[in-house]
Order: sequence, then structure tokens, then C-alpha cells
Amino acid sequence: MASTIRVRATSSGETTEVQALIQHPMDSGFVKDSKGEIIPPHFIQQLIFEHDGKNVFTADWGGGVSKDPYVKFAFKGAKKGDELKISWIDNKGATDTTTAKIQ
Amino acid sequence: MSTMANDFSATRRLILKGAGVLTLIGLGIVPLDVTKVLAAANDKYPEEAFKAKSEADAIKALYGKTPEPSDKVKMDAPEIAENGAVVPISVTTTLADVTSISFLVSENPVALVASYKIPAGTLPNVANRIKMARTSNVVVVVEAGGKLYGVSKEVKVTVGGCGG
Amino acid sequence: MRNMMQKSALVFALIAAGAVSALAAGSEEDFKAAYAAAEAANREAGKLRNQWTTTANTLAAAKKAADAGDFDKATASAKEAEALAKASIFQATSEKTRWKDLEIR
Amino acid sequence: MKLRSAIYLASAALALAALTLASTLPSGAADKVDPAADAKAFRKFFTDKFPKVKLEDFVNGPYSMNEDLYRQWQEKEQFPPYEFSLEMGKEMFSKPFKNGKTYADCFPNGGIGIRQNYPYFDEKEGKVITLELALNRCREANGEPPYSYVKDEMAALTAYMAFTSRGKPMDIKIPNDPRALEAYEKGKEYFYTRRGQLNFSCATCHVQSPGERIRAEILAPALGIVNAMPIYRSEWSGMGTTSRRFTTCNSQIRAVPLSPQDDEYRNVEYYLSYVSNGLPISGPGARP
Repeated sequence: MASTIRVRATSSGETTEVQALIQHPMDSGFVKDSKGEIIPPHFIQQLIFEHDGKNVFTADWGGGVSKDPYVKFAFKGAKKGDELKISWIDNKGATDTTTAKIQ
Repeated sequence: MSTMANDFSATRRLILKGAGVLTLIGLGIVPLDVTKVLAAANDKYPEEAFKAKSEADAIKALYGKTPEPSDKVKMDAPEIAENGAVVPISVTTTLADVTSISFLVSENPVALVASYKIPAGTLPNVANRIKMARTSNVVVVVEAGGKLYGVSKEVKVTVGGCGG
Repeated sequence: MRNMMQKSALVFALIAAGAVSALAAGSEEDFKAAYAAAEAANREAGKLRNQWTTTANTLAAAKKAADAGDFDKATASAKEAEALAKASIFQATSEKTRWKDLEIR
Repeated sequence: MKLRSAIYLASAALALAALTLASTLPSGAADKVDPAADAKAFRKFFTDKFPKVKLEDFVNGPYSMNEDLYRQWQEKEQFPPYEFSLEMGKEMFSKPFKNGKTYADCFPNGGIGIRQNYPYFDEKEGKVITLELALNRCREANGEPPYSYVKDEMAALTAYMAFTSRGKPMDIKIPNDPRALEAYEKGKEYFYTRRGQLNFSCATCHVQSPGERIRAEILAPALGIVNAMPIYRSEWSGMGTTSRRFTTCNSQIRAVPLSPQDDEYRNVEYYLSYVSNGLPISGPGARP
């Protein structure tokens, strides 16, 4: 199956803009299903972006982040063709990792 | 009485820390190491803050202090959320030495939604999509130079209907 | 003390009223007839491709009340369902021509 | 007792209504079905009502009607929520069936860039064929079980096919066949017919009130509404097809929905698509 992580990282010289969309239910643990039973919490807790072995952005998330979460940020010090490593871990211990080339 | 004293000394300590960082920059000493150390110490997932029900408790668990208002933090949020399940919120700030940006929704069952660590070299601009249980204040807290700043905006949330 | 007396008087009155209505309530036969009529009307609405969700919900409520032995309530719900089904039939029939009033020309 | 009299009253009203209509109808009943004139009037109605909205923007539904919503949409479109479905659709579309054939074998031009021609009227069958129906028929013809019409796989496949047609103007033909004209006319009738306990027609919301809020949601204009299908609706937290939109609209007005791809729904999609001719395909879309 394809990665759960979609990344677009584009460099405009000095800064690199990064957008990521991740496929994840992000169940908060406060919502009931159609049978009236609570859907247990299931959400990404940490999402880390690394460039050149260094953390450039860390997201700590709770169940209040939307389903299929999206985040956008920008950082300096990277150039076109560099690799960006993205990884997440959720509250059940599941993880996923991918790398993306900066365009 | 005693809590007041504690709060006061905590604030004082933090102001001092902030001033210290600023001094380092002023002297031309690379503040990178400082932020890096701070970041490393913060790398753990803030479990407690994400358990706090109220916005004040969450901020306290995260930062151990209370934010002051700032006109240097700009939050972009809709007046009326198209749907509480997906509310796009973004923030930019002209504050220097930003180390962390957090998003909270006062009326959510768990107030803290997301907290981002901003190492040196990363711009203090973040956009994300959050859930809102109902009409509420959305609070963005920015930690910069060891101080805490906050802005708040009400976003109306309505549900259901035959739109689309 | 006075307050309590008043309260118990009220409770008595409620019980009495309940008993009276239970005595006057429809029998199982009444319910069955009302339910059959409602179902028939709803079937007709179905033929006209215009059933209402509220009819189905009210029919379900009638059945539930009947299963619980409350034929009074069940009969009332069944009659309400029939009225809803008839209204949906009326709507479908009149709309056969009325829809043109709304058309953009 | 009260109910009885209400029903009598209703039937009396019905009789009365029938009488008045009978006397006023002749002019209306004699109308010839003229789809081209309908489409022209339909488009004019919306462009007159919303002079500031560009014609091609109507396909963006409620977002074309409200600035605050438009900004939220732009933000979402930077990384749209239908992205995963679209990718899944692309993968599914190229993956062969057990017999080695693919969806491409069922469609003109291998299924690419043809969304704007659906639904079409099949003169052999004498009925309207929608894209969703054609996809399931393709599956069944190749020995695969059909998909649910409302979401998941069907939404993914139609999302991908719409994507390959993005920007192409809707191009629905009504062949010279009285049955095609009848299907069109029946679709129109369905669109304007009030139903459900709320006594709403499709037009009540999407012709008379687009841009307005109903229970706080901004209603989409009917013009170009099908061009954006399928859609990711935040309210559904997921994708939905045209079938899903029709059935859920029905339940919302307290009408029992018909089965997806029943004749009525196929006809109304035919009608709505025809009157949206010339507007670009924008699907897959994102909606509140």
C-alpha cells in the first residue's frame, strides 16, 4: 500500500515551504459511531520533519487535529534536490516514514 | 496567596531567561545552541498538556506560565467555520526567536489541539486544520525568547443541513 | 408539610388520569386496524415514489409501543402515521402538475 | 377524530387544487419540451442572480457565493482532502480485473477525459446511463462484483475520471429520440417536484436559495452542481458520489430516498448535467 504521507516541499531560494497531508482517522475519543458506541481515541501524536539529520519541525498533536491532517511550515537552509525525512507515530504505536525531494 | 507568589516568581524567572537569550543574541553569540538545548529538552510528547480539559491548564502544563497579549501574532481563522470537523487556522508572527507555537480551542473537550516546536532556521509560520466541537475561542500561543504571547479569536461553528 | 400533601394529591390525580385513559384505551384490535391502514397508505405513497421518513419513523414508534403493550399509544402513533402517509400521497398527487410553477423558463 | 377530519380536509384541498389547476393548465400543458431553451433560461437565471460570480465559478458551489468560505476553500485546495481518494482511483483504474481486462476497455478513449459526456442517453436501451452505472456494468461484464454506488471505491474511480476531464466543458447530448426527451423532461419534473415532509424540491434549495444559509450551511447553486462530483464533504468526513448526494438530500427533507441509480435519479442527473452544459468539469470537489 502506498505511503500514508503526502509531502510537497518547494524551495524558493532561501526558504523551503513544506506542506504535508497524512492519511489517518485522527479519532479524538469523544465521538460516537452509528451504534452509539464511543470510537476509541486513535490519533497521531508526533510528526517530525528532518533535513540533513536535523529536526526542522516537530508537531505534537492531540485528537483535535482534523482527520487526514494537514500542516504547512517553512524553513531555511535547504536547497532543491535535498531530501526531507518525514515520520509519525500515533497513540497506538503505529508509525510511518517517508522521504521527499525538495523541488 | 502562596500560588500568587509562585506565579510571580515563575514569571520572573522566565522573563530573566528570555532576557538572557536576547543578551546572547545582542552579543553576537549564536543563539542556536540555546534553542537547540531547549528543543531537545522539549522533544518528549507533552502527554499531560493533551490531557488537560481547560485551556489554562493546558498552557500551564506546556509552558508553566501564562501568555500575554501581543499584536505581533496574527491568526488567520474563518469567521464561521464551514464545518467544525475541518477548520483551517494559520498563524504568522513577527516576534523573534520563536521556539514553539500552540493551537487551543477553549470549548473542545481537550483544549490543546496541536503544539509545534520551531527550531532556529524554521520560520514562525504554521498552517493546519483543526476540529471544533462548537463555537469557541481559538487561542494561539507563541513562545518567543522565553516569553509567552497569545492571541484569541472567536470562530462560529454550525452543523448539518443540505449545503454542498 | 403542606407542600408534601399537595404533591401527593397531584400524584394521585396523575394515577387516576392514567387509569382512566388506560380503561378508555384502544385494544390490540384497534391498534392492528390503525396500523394496517397506515401501512396501506404508506404503500400507496411508495407506489407514487414519495414516502416520508417521518411516516416510517412513526410506524416504528407505533410498533414499539404495541410490543410494550401500550396499545393506547400504539394506536395513536399508527393513526398519526396514516395521516402522514396520506399527506405524502396528497403531496405527490398535487405536485404532478404543481411542479411546473417553480420551473425557470 | 382530529386526524380524520384533517385527512378529509386534505382530500378536499386536493380536489380543489386539481380543479384550479385544471382550469389554469392548458397553456402550460401545451408547452413543448425545449431543452436548449431551458438551458439558456437556467443559466441566465443564475448569472442574473449572481452578477459578480463568473460563469465558470458556479461549479465551485457554495464557495463561489461567500468570501469567507472561498478563503477556507483556497486554503483546503492547497492540499485537498480528496487527494487520497484520487490516488486510489488512479491505481484502481489501471489495475487489471481477474480476466486481464481493465476499465479502459469499457470506455471510449480508454476512459480518459470523457467525464463531461456522462450521463448519456443509450438509444438501444432507451435509458440514461450515468458514469457510476457504466463503471459497475463494466465490472459485472468482466466478472467482478459491483461496488456500492455511494462512496469509497466508486467515489475514487469517478474522482479519477473527473480529474482527467478537469476544465473540459460539460457536453451532454439529447439524441433525436422521443424517449431521450422524455427522460430529460422526467428529470426536470423530479428536480422541481416538492417532496418529503419538509415539502422541498431540489429547486427550493438550489434554485431559489443558493448562497443563503440553511441551518448555517451555504447552499450550492444548481448550475454546475454536478460538474464537481464526486465530492469530499467535511460533513461526511469522506467522499461521496452523485448518488450519495441525491439520496442524502432526500433524507434531509424527510423523504425516503430511492435506490441509487433508480430511473428518477438517472433522469435528474441527465437534466442537471444538460443544463450545466458548457461549464467546466471541476471534480473531484471539496465541500463543507
